[in-house]
Amino acid sequence: MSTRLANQGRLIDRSKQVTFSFNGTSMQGYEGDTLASALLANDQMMMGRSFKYHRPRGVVASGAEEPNALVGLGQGNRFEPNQRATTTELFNGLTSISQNHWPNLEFDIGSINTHLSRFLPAGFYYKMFIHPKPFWKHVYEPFIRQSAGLGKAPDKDNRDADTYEHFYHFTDVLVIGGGVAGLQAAKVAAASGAKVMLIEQTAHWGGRAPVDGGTINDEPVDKFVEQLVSELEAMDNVTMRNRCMGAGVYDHGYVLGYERLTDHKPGTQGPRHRLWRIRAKQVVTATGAIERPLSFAGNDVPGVMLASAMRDYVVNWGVTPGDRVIVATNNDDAYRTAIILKQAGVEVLRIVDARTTAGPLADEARQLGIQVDPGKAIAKVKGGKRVKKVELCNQEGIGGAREEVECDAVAMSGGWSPVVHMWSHCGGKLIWDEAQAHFRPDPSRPPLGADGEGFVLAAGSSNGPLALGDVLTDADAAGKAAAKAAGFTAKRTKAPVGETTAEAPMAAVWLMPANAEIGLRMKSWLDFQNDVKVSDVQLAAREGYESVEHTKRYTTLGMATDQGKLSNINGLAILADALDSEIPKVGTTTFRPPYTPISLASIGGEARGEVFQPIRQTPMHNWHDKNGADWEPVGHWRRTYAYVRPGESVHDAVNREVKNTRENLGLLDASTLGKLIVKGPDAGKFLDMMYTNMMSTLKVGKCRYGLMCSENGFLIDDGVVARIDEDTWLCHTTTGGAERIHGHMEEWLQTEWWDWKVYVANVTEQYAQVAVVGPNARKVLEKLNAQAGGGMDVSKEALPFMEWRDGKIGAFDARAYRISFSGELSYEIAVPASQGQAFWDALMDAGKEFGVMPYGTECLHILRAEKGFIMIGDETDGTVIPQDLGLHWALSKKKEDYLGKRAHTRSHMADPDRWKLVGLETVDGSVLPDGAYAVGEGVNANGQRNMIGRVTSTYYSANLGKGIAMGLIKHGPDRMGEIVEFPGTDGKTYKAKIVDPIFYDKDGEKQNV
Amino acid sequence: MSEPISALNHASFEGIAKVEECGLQGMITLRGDLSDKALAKAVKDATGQKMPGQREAFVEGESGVCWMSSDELLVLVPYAEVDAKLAAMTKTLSGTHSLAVNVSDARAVFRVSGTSAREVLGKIAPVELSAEAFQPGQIRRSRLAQIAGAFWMDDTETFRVVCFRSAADYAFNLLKVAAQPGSEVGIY
Amino acid sequence: MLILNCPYCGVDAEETELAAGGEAHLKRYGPGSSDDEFHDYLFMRENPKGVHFERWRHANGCGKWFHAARATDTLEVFGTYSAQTTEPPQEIREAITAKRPGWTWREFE
Amino acid sequence: MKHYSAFAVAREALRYHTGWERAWRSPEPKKKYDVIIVGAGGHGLATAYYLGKNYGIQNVAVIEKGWLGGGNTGRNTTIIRSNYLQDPSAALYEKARSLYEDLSQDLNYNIMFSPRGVIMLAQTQHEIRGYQRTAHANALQGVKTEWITPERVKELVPIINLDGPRYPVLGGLWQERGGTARHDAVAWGYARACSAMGMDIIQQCEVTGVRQENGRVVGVDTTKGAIDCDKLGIVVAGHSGQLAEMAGFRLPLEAVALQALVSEPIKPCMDVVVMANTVHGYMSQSDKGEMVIGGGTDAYNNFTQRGSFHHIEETVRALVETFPMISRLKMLRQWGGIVDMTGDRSPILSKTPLGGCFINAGWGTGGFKAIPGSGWGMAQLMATGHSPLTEAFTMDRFKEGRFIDESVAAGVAH
Ligand SMILES: Cc1cc2nc3c(=O)[nH]c(=O)nc-3n(C[C@H](O)[C@H](O)[C@H](O)COP(=O)(O)OP(=O)(O)OC[C@H]3O[C@@H](n4cnc5c(N)ncnc54)[C@H](O)[C@@H]3O)c2cc1C
Ligand SMILES: NC(=O)c1ccc[n+]([C@@H]2O[C@H](COP(=O)([O-])OP(=O)(O)OC[C@H]3O[C@@H](n4cnc5c(N)ncnc54)[C@H](O)[C@@H]3O)[C@@H](O)[C@H]2O)c1
Ligand SMILES: Cc1cc2nc3c(=O)[nH]c(=O)nc-3n(C[C@H](O)[C@H](O)[C@H](O)COP(=O)(O)O)c2cc1C
Ligand SMILES: [Zn+2]
Repeated sequence: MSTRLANQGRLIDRSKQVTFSFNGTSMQGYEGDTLASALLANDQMMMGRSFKYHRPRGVVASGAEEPNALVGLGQGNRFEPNQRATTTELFNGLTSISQNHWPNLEFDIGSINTHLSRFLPAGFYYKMFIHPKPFWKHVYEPFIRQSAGLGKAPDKDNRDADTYEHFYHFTDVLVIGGGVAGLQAAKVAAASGAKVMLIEQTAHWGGRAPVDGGTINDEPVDKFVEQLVSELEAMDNVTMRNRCMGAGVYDHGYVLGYERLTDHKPGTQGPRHRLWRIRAKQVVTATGAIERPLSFAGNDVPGVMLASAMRDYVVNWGVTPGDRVIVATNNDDAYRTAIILKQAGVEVLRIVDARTTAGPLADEARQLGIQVDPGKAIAKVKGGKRVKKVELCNQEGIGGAREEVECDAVAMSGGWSPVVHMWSHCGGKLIWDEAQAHFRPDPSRPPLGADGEGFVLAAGSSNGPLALGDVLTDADAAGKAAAKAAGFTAKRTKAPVGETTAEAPMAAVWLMPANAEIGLRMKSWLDFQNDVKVSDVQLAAREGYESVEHTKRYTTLGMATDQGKLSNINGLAILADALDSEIPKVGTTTFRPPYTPISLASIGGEARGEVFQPIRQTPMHNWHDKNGADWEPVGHWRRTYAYVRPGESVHDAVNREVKNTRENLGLLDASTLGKLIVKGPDAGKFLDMMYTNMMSTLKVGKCRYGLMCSENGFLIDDGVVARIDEDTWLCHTTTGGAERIHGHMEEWLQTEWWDWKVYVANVTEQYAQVAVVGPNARKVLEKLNAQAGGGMDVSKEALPFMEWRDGKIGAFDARAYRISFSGELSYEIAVPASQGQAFWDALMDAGKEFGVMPYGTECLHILRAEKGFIMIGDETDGTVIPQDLGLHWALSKKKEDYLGKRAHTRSHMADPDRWKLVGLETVDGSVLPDGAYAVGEGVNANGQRNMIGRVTSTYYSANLGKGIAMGLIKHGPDRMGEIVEFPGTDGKTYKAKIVDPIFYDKDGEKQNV
Repeated sequence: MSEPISALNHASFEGIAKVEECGLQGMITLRGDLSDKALAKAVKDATGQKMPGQREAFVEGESGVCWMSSDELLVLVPYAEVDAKLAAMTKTLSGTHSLAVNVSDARAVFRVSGTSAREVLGKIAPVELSAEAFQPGQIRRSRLAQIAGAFWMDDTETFRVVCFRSAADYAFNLLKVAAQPGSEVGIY
Repeated sequence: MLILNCPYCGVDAEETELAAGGEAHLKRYGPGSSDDEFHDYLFMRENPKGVHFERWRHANGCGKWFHAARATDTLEVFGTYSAQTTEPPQEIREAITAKRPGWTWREFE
Repeated sequence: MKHYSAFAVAREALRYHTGWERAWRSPEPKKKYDVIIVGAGGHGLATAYYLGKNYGIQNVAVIEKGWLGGGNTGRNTTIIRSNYLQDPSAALYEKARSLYEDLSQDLNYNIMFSPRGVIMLAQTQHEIRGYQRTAHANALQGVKTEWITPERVKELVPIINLDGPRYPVLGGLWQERGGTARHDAVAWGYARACSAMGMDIIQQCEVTGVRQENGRVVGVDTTKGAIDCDKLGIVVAGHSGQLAEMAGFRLPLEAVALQALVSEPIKPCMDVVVMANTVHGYMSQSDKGEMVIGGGTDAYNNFTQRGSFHHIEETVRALVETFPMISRLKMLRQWGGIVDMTGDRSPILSKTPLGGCFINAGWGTGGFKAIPGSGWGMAQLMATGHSPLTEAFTMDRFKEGRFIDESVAAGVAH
C-alpha cells in the first residue's frame, strides 16, 4: 500500500496538519504536500479514469507532466476541472473529486470500454457509425458526445469568484526554470549587470538536484541552492518568481509567464493569476528533463510510476507508493530510486535492467541487498485498480518464459527527454542525440528574434546534459552567453563543480520486451490519458497515416491535457520502427504553447465585468441614464435609443418622441458625432480630395453636407462641413467615423500628400453637442438668450439655414449650426463638454413651456427617413456608391480627382442595372420587414429566387400614420408607382409601391423658417 | 457659464496606489514645425517652458508642455486661463502654418500615486516602467488596456494619466482594478 | 507579437500600440489611369514569402505612419523608416543585403 | 478499397486489426496525368474526387508538399454553415453543406458531420438588422435559417450570459443544419476515396515550377521531378501567391495568420456552435470535449503559422464574458494557420491567364465549410469550362468593381 513514511519529506512540515477531501472523504496531509502526495499518503492509489476506456488511473509522475491524476478542484464559483494533483499545493479545506466515471471512481459503467477495447482501436469511429445514416444524428453522435470530455463542466451559472491581471515586464535575460541550471544561469547573467528575471513553475527552487543527491562545490545540493537563492535575492537587477510558469515563447522575445498567486490559498485578497507579458532580449530555458515511461503491458495500472517520481515522493514528501517495489529501467538513474527506497525502509524486490551492464550505482544497489536482473524486462503488470504482480521476461524476444513476482508498485525509467517546449514554441529546431536517445535543442537553429539572431538558449538538462556536473557547466556557459547576446560582458568565473556517481550509458528501449507479441502491445500504453497503445500507433502506420502528424491526429497520441510530455517520444519511436525509418526522420509534432494549460480567465486578465470593454460616455450620459434611456451600443459609445417613461413601451416612447419633435421641441444628444478641425493653406485642396463634392469653395460662415468615398468607390462617411475661417474647416463625421475618418485623413496626409500644408485635430470630445429641433427650436434659444440678457441672434436672417455662428446662447459659449437632419427648424449647438450637462439642463428647463422632450436615435432615424435622408450604415453597407443613392449632385464634376472618382468608372459601378434608392410604401400601410428582399421572376442558375432589390430602412411613421421605407431597387427610379413584392420570413408577402423617398415636407419648407 | 464639470468630478480610490481624477486641466493641442521659433515662443509665453525634445514633458503643476509627436505638442495651462493663453498663442503664431486648439474638455486627467504607482501602470500599458527606463520629465503615449492614453511622472511616485473624456469612466475603473488591494507585484 | 521601432518617437512599440497598414510604396492611380493600373494599385500585393516593405501606424502612440522592412517568413525586422518616401532608403536596402544577399522586392534588390 | 463498417471493424478485431489496408496508396509520380491538382488540402482533394466521380476523369495526381490535410484543413475550427448573404456565396456554401450531409456515406468514411446548429449572436442594432436581412435573403436562396429571440438563444445555449454588461444578446441568426465536422477526416476521407479511384496522392513533394508552352500549361516541376499534365488546378490556400507566380500571373491575395485554440476537455456543456462577431469570438465543443475557439487575424503578411497573442486575448476575454462558466477552464493548446485573403474576402474559383490552369484560392478564414461545394464546382469548371457555382468568383471581378462582400450585413467570413 502507499503510505507516509516516518522519515524523509524535505518539503513537508509535519507540525502543520492539513485537512482536505477527496470524493467526499476527509483526509489529512501536511503543509508542503501536493494533493498527489497527500492522496498517496492516504493510500488513495487510484485517482481517476482514462479518457477512452475508462481504465483506472493512478498518479504516474510528480510534476507538470502528469497525465493521470486529474481532479475537479474546489466548489461552486471556485470549481475547476482537470487540475493536476501533482502540481496542486495542499491547503486546508481543499476539496477534490475524481473524474470521468459514472456512478463512481471504483465502479464505473464506462469501464466496459476497456473490455471492448479490441473493437475500439485508433480511429475506429472513422470506420463505423456510417450506416444507417439517420442513426448518426440520433444515436451514434449523441452517444459519442455523451462520453466526451474528462472533467466536469463548471456550473452554467458559475461566475468566477476571482480576479486576474496582466503585467508587462522588460528584461535583458529571462531564465525559465529554477533548478540548479536556471539558478546558475541567472546568477552569471546577473553578474554581468544584465537585468535578469528567473521564473519557476513550482513553489520551490532547486529542481531535481536536491532529490537526486550528489554535491556541488563539495556541499550538499540543498545547501548550494539555498546559498544561490539568497545571493540572487540580494541582487537588485534580479527578479525571481516562483509559482510562475513560462507558458509560451513568442515572436520578438515575447514570453508569457503564468503566475499562480492564490491557488494555494484561495480566497486571499488580490488576483488569482497574473499573466506576465515579458519582453526579453534573451531567453534561457533551464526547464530540465522529463523521464520517459517504458512501454510494457500493463504500464498503466495504478502503482506503476516513473522512477524519478517515486523518488520525489519519498524524498520530498516522505511518501512511498508501495511496500514492495520493482524497478524497471534502461539507465543508471533509476537505481537511485531503488537505493533511496531501500534506505527509506521500503522493500525493493528487483531492479529489472533491460541492459546487460550498468554502472557503479548498480553495485551500490547490490550492496544494499537489492537483486539486479540485467537483460530483463517486464512482460506484463497484473492487477486492475492497483499493481498486484509483475511478470518478468527477457528483454530480447517476444516475452515468453515469464517469471511472476508479487509486488504493489513498479518504478520505471525509459531515459530522459529534455523539456524543449520553450525552445521550440517559436521555431527552435531539435537534433536527435543518439547516445541519450532524446531530442535536444540544436544550437545552430535557434528561434530567431526581431534582429534575425537567435534569442533563446537552452541550459542544463533541457539542453541535453544529464549529469549534475555537466548540467552546471552547461548552465554557467548559457548564462554567460545570454548576457553577452543581450549586450553585456560576463564575468570570467568558474562554473560550480557538481559531483555525482558516474553513470554507464543508457540503452534505448522503446518496447519491453523488444519484440513483444501483439497481445502485449495492445496492453502497452503510450498515452495514458487518451488510451493510445503501441498497437494503435502501429495500426496508424499500417493504414498509411505515416506522417507523425497523421499518427498524432489518427490515434490522438499526445493530444491530451499533458500534450504528450510522457508519450510523444515513445510514440514516435514506435512509429519510426513501424515505418522502418529512423526517429529523427520521423520527427516530432509541433510544440505549441502553453507549456501546461493556463486559465482562460488569466488570458482575459482584468477585462471582465465593468472593464470588459470601454463604454464611451457623453457629458450627458448620466442624465440619460436617470431619465429612462434605453441604451444602444454604437461602436464603443452608448447612445439613447429612446427615453422610455414609466408605463411606456420602447415603441410608444419612440412614437411620442417622433410626434413631439415635429410638433413642439426635441433635444438630441449629438455629442458623439465626430468633429475634425482641418487647417492650413492646403486644407481646401485636401478636403476636395477627401469629399466627393467641393469644399474649397465653401464660404466662411457656411455649412455644406459632404460625402466621402473610399478609394474603392464605396461610401464611407458623410456629414456637414463648416468653414471656420480662411484656412480652417470643421468636418462633422458619423458617430462611428470620428476616429476612423481622422485616421483616414492623417493617412493620406502623411503617406501620400505629405508636402501639403494641412493639420488635422480631432476635437470631437471637446464639445457637447445638442440638436435643438422642432417648430419651437428658435423660441427656446431666444428664451435662453433673453434670460441671460443678449447673446447670439438666432433669427432666420442672422443665422440662415446652412450657416453657423459663434457666440453666447444664454449663458453659454456656443457654436450654433443651422443644419437639419430631421427636416425641422433645427440648430445643432456645440458647447464645451464641461458645460454640456448644464446646457442640457438649461434647455430642458427653458423648453418646458414649449413642450420639450429629449429624443433618441430611433426617433432620429425615423425623422430622417421621413425626409428621405440616407444614413451611413443603413442605406450603405460598404457596397453602396453615391450613385446608388441618387447622390449624383454631391459628386463634383468640376474636380479632376477625389477619392473614389476613378473607382466609379469601373464597369460594374457604372452598370445601369445597379439597384437604386427609392421610397417604399406598403399598399396596406403596414411596416415592411427590415432587410426584406424584393423578388423578380424565376430563379437563377443556382436555383435561387431572382431578387431585384431590398429594404434598407423601414419604420412606422407616427407623423404619417403608416409604414415608410427606403430601399434599393433595380431600375427603381424609373419604376415609380410600380408594386413590388417582398416575401417576409413570417410567411407573408408584403406588397409595396415604389415612391419618392421623401415622405414629408417635400419642398423643405419646414427646415427653412 | 455654469461651473464647469470634469468627467468624473474628482472621483478617487485608494488601493495599492491612490487613483484620483484631477479635475479640469487646461490643454491646448499645438501642431506645427517644432523647430520653428514662433512655436517656441508661443510655448514659452504660455508655460514658461522651453521646447521639449522627443518624448519630453516639462510640467509643473498645471502648467507645462509635452512632446506628443514630431509635429505636435500638448500645452498645459490652468483651466481658467486657457482661452486667454490660446488667444495669445494664436496671435504669436499668426502667419505660421500651425494649429492650436483648446482640447481641455476633450480629456480626463488622473493622478496615480504611491509606491506601487509604477506597477499599477505596468499592468495596463505595454511600456517599460522601471526607474531606469521611465522618469519624471518623460512622457509616453501608449495604450491603457483597451484605450489610448498618455502619461508622465510628476515625481518618482506620481503619474499623471491623460485619456479621452468619454473613456474616463473606463479608465478610472481600470485603474481601480489595477490598484486593487492585495495586488502588489513587488517589482518596482 | 512584433515590436517595431517608431522612427518618430523613437520607442520600441509592441504590436498592440501599432496598426498595420499593408504594403508600402504603392503608387496611387487616379482618374485617367487604365483599368489594369487601377486594379493593381488597389488589389495586387507582393505578398512575398521573404523580404517585404510595409506600412505601420503608431496608432496608440504618436499617431505617425512609418515604414518597416520585414521578412514575412521569419518576422525579422531589417529596419523602420519615414513614411515620407516613395522607395526604401539605401541604408535599409544595404541592411537587408547584409542579411539576405540576393533579395528582391518589386524592382528593388 | 476495403469497405468500412462496424462489421468490418469487428471482423478485424479478431485478427488484431492486422488486416486493414492503407487508407491511401503512397505512389511514385507517373510521367503524366490528365489533371494535376497542387495542394492536398480539403479543396484540392475534393476537386480531384469530383473530377473522378462526376466527370470520370481519374488519371489525376494530387501533389502535396507536406502531408495531406496538413494545411488549414487540418487546423481550422470546423464551423460549417451556409447562412451567407450574397447569392453566389449562399449557393456555394449551401451546396457544400448539403453535400456534407451525406459525405460519410458517399466516401464510406465517417467524417462526423454534426449538424448541431450554428447561432450567430446579434449584439447591436446593426447586427439585428444585418442578420434579419440575411434571414430574408436565405429564405429566397433556399438556405434554411431563422431569426431567433434571446430566450430561444438561451434555450439552445444554456451556458450563455444574455445580459453582458457591454453587449446584451439581442437575438441571433440560427441555422439548424449548420454544425461541425471532423476536419482531418474530411481530408482523409476524400484522400482515401481518390486513391481508391486510382488517383495518385503524392505527399512530401513540392511543386517548384509550372511549365507552359504556347500559353498553355503542360506540367509542373516538383521536388520529385517534372510531371506532365493537360490541366492544372492550383489549390494551395496561403501559398497561392507563390504558385501563381510560378504560373506567370498574379493574384489579388495576401497571406496572414489566423489563430485558434482549444481548452482542456470537459463533459458536454454546449450543444451548438456560437459565433459572437461583435466581440470577436466563436466557440463550439468538439466531440472529444474541448471547447474549440477561433481568434482573429493579424493584419500583416506572415508565413510562420504563428500569430500574435493579443488576438487570442481579445477572443478569450470576449468568450469569458459571454460564457462566464468557462472562466476557470484552461487553454490547452493554441496554433495558427496561414490564410489567403482577397480584396473582398471571398474566394477565387477561376480560370487563369494561363491556358488549362485553374485557381481555387482566397478562402481566407472560412473555407472549411465550403470544401465539398468548392470541389464540386471546381471540378465542373475544370472539366467543362463552366460552373454556375463558381461563375461569380472569377479573378477579374476586382477589375470590374464587382465584389462579393459578405461582411456587409454584420456577417463575418469564417
Ligand atoms: C485557425 C483557423 C480557423 C478556421 N476556422 C474555420 C471554420 O471554422 N470554418 C471554416 O469554414 N473555415 C475555417 N478556416 C478556413 C479553412 O481552414 C480554410 O479555408 C480551408 O481549410 C482551406 O482549405 P484548402 O484546401 O484551400 O487549403 P489547405 O488545407 O491549406 O491546403 C493547401 C495545401 O497546399 C499545399 N501546398 C502549398 N504549396 C504547395 C506547393 N508548392 N506544392 C505542393 N503543395 C503545396 C499545402 O501544404 C497544403 O496542404 C479556418 C482557418 C484557420 C487557419
Ligand atoms: N542522471 C540522470 O539521468 C538525470 C536525468 C535528468 C536530470 N538529472 C538531474 O536533474 C538536474 C537537472 O537540473 P536542471 O536545472 O537542468 O533541471 P531541473 O529539472 O532540476 O530544473 C528545472 C526546473 O525548471 C522548472 N520548469 C520546467 N518547465 C518550466 C516552465 N515552463 N516554467 C517555469 N519553470 C519550469 C521545473 O519545475 C524545475 O524546477 C540535475 O541535478 C541533473 O543531474 C539527472
Ligand atoms: C477542431 C480541433 C480540435 C483540436 N483538439 C485538440 C485536442 O484535443 N488536443 C490537442 O492537443 N490539440 C487539438 N487540436 C490542435 C492540434 O493539435 C493542432 O495544434 C492543430 O491542428 C494545428 O496543427 P499544428 O499545431 O501541428 O501546427 C485541435 C485542433 C482542431 C482544429
Ligand atoms: Zn511613434
